[in-house]
Amino acid sequence: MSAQPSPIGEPVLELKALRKSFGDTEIIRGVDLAVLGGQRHALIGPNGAGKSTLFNLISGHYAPTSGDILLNGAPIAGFAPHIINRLGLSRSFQITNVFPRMSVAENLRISIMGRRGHRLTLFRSIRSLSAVNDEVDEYLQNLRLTRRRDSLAGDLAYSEQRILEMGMALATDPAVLILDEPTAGMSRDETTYIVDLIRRVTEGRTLLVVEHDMSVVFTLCDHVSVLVYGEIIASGEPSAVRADRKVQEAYLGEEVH
Amino acid sequence: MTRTIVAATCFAACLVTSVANAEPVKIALIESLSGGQAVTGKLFQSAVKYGLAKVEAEKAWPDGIKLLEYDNQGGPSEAADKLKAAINDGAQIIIQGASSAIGGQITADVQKHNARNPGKEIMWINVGAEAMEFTGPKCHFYHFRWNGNAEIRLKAMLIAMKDANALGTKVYIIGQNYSWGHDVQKLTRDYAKEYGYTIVGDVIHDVNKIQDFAPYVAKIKEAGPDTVVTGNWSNDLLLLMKAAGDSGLKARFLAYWIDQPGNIANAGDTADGHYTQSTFFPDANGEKTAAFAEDFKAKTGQYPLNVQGHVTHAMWGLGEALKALKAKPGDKLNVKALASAMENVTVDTSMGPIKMRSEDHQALVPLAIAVVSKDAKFKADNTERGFKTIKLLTGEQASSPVQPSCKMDRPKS
Amino acid sequence: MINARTIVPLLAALGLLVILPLFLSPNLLNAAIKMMIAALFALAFALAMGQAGMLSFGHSAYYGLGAFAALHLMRAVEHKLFGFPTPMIPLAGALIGFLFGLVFGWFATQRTGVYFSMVTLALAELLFTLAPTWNALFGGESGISTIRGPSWGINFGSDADVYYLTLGWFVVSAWCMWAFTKTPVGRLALALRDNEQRVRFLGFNTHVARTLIFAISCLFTGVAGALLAIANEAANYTIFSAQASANVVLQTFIGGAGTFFGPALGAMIMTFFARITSDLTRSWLLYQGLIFVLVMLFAPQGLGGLADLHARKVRTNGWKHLVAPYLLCLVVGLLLIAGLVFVVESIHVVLTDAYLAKRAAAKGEWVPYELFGQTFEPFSPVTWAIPIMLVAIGSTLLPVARRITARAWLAATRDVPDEPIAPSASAAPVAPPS
Amino acid sequence: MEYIVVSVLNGVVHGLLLFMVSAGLTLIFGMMGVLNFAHAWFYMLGAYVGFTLTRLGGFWIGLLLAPIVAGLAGVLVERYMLRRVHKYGHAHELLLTFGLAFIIEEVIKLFYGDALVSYQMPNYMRFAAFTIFETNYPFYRLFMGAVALAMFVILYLLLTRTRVGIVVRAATYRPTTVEALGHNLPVVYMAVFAGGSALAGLAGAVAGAFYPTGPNMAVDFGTLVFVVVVIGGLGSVVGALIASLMIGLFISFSVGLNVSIADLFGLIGLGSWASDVGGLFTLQLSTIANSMPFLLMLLVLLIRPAGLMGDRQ
Repeated sequence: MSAQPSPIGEPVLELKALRKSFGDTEIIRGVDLAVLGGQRHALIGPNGAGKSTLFNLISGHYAPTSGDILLNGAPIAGFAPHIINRLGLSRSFQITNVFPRMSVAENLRISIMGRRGHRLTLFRSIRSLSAVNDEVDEYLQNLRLTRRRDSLAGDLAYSEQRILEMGMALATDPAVLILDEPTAGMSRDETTYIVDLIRRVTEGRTLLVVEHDMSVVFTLCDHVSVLVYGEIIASGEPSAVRADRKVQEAYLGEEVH
Repeated sequence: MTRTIVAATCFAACLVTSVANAEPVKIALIESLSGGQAVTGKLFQSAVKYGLAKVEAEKAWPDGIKLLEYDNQGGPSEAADKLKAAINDGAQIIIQGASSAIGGQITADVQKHNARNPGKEIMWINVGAEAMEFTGPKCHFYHFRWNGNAEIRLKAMLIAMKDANALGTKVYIIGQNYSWGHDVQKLTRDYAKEYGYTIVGDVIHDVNKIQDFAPYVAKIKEAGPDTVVTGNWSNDLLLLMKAAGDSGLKARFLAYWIDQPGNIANAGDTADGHYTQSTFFPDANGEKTAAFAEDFKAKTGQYPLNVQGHVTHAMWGLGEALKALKAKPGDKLNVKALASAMENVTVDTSMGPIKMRSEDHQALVPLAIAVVSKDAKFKADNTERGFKTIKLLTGEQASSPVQPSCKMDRPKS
Repeated sequence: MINARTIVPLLAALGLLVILPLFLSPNLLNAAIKMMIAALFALAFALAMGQAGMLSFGHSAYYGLGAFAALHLMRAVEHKLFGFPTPMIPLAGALIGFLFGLVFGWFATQRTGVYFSMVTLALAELLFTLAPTWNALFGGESGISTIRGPSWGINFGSDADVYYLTLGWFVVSAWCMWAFTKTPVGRLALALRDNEQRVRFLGFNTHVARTLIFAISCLFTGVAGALLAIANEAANYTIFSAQASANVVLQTFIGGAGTFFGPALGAMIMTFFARITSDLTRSWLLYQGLIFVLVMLFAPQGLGGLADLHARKVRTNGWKHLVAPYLLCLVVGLLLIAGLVFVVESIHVVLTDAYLAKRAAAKGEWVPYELFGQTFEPFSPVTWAIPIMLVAIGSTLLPVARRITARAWLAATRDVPDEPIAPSASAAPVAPPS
Repeated sequence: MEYIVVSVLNGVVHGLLLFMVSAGLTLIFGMMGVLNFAHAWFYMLGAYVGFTLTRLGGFWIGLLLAPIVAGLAGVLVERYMLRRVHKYGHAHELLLTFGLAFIIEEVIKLFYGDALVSYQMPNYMRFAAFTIFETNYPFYRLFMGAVALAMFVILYLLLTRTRVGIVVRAATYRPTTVEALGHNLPVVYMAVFAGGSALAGLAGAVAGAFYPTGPNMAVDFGTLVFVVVVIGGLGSVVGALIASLMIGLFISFSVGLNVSIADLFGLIGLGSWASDVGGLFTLQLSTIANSMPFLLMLLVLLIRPAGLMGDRQ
């Protein structure tokens, strides 16, 4: 798997004074955030803080009310999701979001053939795209899903679906991968397994993760930002953020008893 | 490959026809017997049965006749299928009427069949498709129209209303947005001078889609006509009459199709005083028409209404033409000869004689003009109202000139 | 996967279709032509519906446009404006279908689910309204009529010629649509059906993709329309009616939208059903509605889906378990159907004007009525006993038959890994309330 | 002036009639997400029940029993059919009701024949409520308008002010939560469906006495009610009312306007060119007045996908 090179240490994804309102309610109230190349950045915050909305803004699901989103220095705010994806940012979803009536291999193939330019190829058979098919096998192996290759995605175990879900985002080969609660709803063992897997398969990529599980945050990420009521109240090394008094009050205080 | 198959099918077809020799003449009725227009199709069906019963009783054809019924499901494509089925089942005479759209398909298919199968011609007896073009640009030797058309019907109504001093000088036209509505619109304009009226407005609307005619009535009212001419039928007529009645519109309607089943019952007193015409009303010609009506009712369950008069007459006309061939038992019907005989056939009916006009195969049908009234002798739809005939026109009086666009191509015999 | 196991039956079926005209009566030959056209229409519709989840309520638009395109081309040939081989006429339908599919599809595919359906419906409905007033293009009420010209040494006068022309186009089109499922776009269609939103986040412009797929569906719909025009040599504006759109939806779902050949099967069966029953009974639309509802209730994956299920799950020698139970089910079904048909037809006869006339003649007495060539007394216990018996026996046997069949099914599918079956072929047109 | 006043009156009442027929569908669609294609056929059922009972017992009994019969039919449909196919998604529900529409229509035709039936309002209701610019305004039109408004008020209050309404609305968004709170969702759904069908039945009994009652009355409304609901926005009662009135007024006024696209071209000096082209260009607006709802729906869907009052797609 060849990740697109990210300039290490340079800001790859930047949010500037980002705001989003739905009707009268302002959900994101001026967020400034920089994710540096190669960084494993966690976004944490209590329920309703606006984490999912922020992800939806970054990935193009919603257009921001005001403010800027820069990917590798170029503005992407308000772009259609598929454009943002092609510019090198891919996301996974909080709710499992696979193609349930297609096989596991087909699920991955959609991502891969899209990236390889077969988005509207009409006059070639799937079977003749050997580069795509080889890569599908490679991903299956890396995600440890080879055994489930021909199962319908909808029939997989929940944790397998989450892995497939992430694998599909990964298979578009993004420079920046944003993961929305990758371990939500999993057992301790499954969590350990998947965190290990994420660490391995996202080697060399820039990562932005929303996560509730603090142990995951501290083992997986090297940078943490805290979002509370639509604002970033702290950002920094995990240990520094953990010690931040504001964070203690606003978030950890109520979350970790 | 293909040729052998063609040969095989021909062979099969020949087998069928040779066996058919000693069999009765097969007549196919292709009508809308299910779906939205079934009510009209069934009117045709019962009148055709009634009319042919007499033809059979008189032994017009020595080996008898046999009626085959096909449901065209209200669509031209299905009608084309059923026409093929009828031909394959040995039918030589096709009867259809409920829709000009289907008539268009049938008349074209009959022509093509005859061109492709010389010696095995079929004919279309048109008992209701009223578009002008069937006796105009689309006329042909194997088509015979036994009903009126937009012009004949309009002229008859204008004559009668003029005589009754009911026409007035200001006329409004409302019609449906397709060939029939356009025909009525154009003809009403053309006759304005001859019958001394002016057009104070006209409007064309969607066919059978309108739920509320009040806006149209408001528009008519604004124009202030004495008479409203409309070719509307079915819901479009009923809703129009109701809306006009409710709003207190004073104008009379000159409406082609008030005599469709259910209209009188549904329109109630809003139908009173409006004019219509038909190829048959039970009171149109005294005892004669009354006797026919009673006999019809005894056999079919209701008085002949709407198209049923001329459908019956058309069947009798067919009987006369068959008789004229003077066939012997075992003879096979030659449709070409039948068509030649039918070109000049005359049939006596309670409404008076009906003559087929050979120039364009348009029958000269007598027309009765009636007004909706509680005084009517025969009631409609089991209500207290009925149609009171004010004038009966003979076929010649009601006729319209041959359209110059009709170029009848007769087979050389 | 092209291998001997699929290719042999396909070739056999094709061979059968080729020699079929030798054995068919002219009526059945004509029916076969119309069945193939309906099947092609359904396959094309299912390409948008079954594969990409786009439930179009306005496919009659492209069917009709294809037909009129073919007719105008045939007319041009008839009037010797230029020459064009008759067997290639459907290309005109394909072209027009595709172009309008692109344009109309561009608007419709901006929306998903029921909103997509409503846009397609509205577009077709507008066309249906405009067509009868646009005489130059659609020929007014009586439509456009023309004649098949001879070409390539064939005169195309007989139904057999038309049959082979239709068969050729049916086979080529069906093969193209089958091949389509094997292309990247074909796979994308499945993904769009399953989860359109996710496809968008994988770098695909779903609007463009859906427009393209819709237009391809319209292309083959246009071919079907053109074939109809060739077979009928005429068409009028009623071809655009909502009823035509509704029919293809019905046929596709009875056949099973989730399988490739299911829709074709459904279309063939229902076309044949309509043709036969419409001349036998005036209540055939009622029976058609009943069939549809029963299929939706008890075999939601359609007939094709059922066949597919059997092919996938029944062991090679599992059939011997199923034959007897299925025969039993058939008997039970026939009993119930017979009872129902008897009641419906009796009511129908007794309420006709002709029967009322007979009653009137008999001074209001309930005179015997005729049905199926027999005479029945309306109030005789014998008459009533017939449907009551049929239905009573049928419904007593029903649970038994179900139990036996369920047991046989288990026996027949034993040892086959139990793959859960996908819920249904149809994607939800509205997002479930969230 | 006269024309405008009369047109507004006509448009409003026609709009209210549309609302009356589609109110139940709005309820069903909005609360259950079920696209009941057979809705207009419940309307037809109501009209025939009204017709039958007017003959047997009287007009008002018909008005009372029509919604009950339609509602019971709704219960049967929901309980024994829709519930079975619910798991296959909304498309399946739509298709099921599609088949159901055939059955209802054909069964009615089996018993009542293919012709129109004579369903009439009682004679004492047949009078002009008032006369405006010499045009009589039938009392019954006002009566229909009043019934429609009453439906609107009751539905609105029911959904926003009562406990049942709150449960139903909550069930739309959080079905599992509502069930966890001890509400019997299947019963709620059944009640909603029955209620929606009953409204259609009432509409049929009321409107059938004014408009022709016959086998085609459902087809005429079949897709139009969907148009109303879609324009109004998913399940919004207010939206449906606005959409109905818009359609009614739009039709009422477009009838009076003899304008064609060619005339519009005339404004920029291309009138004669457009008239020569003919076809679409010379089509008078009044001739296609009744295609307006579809045109309106296209516009709304392309500009505001969620409908006028809908909050999401």
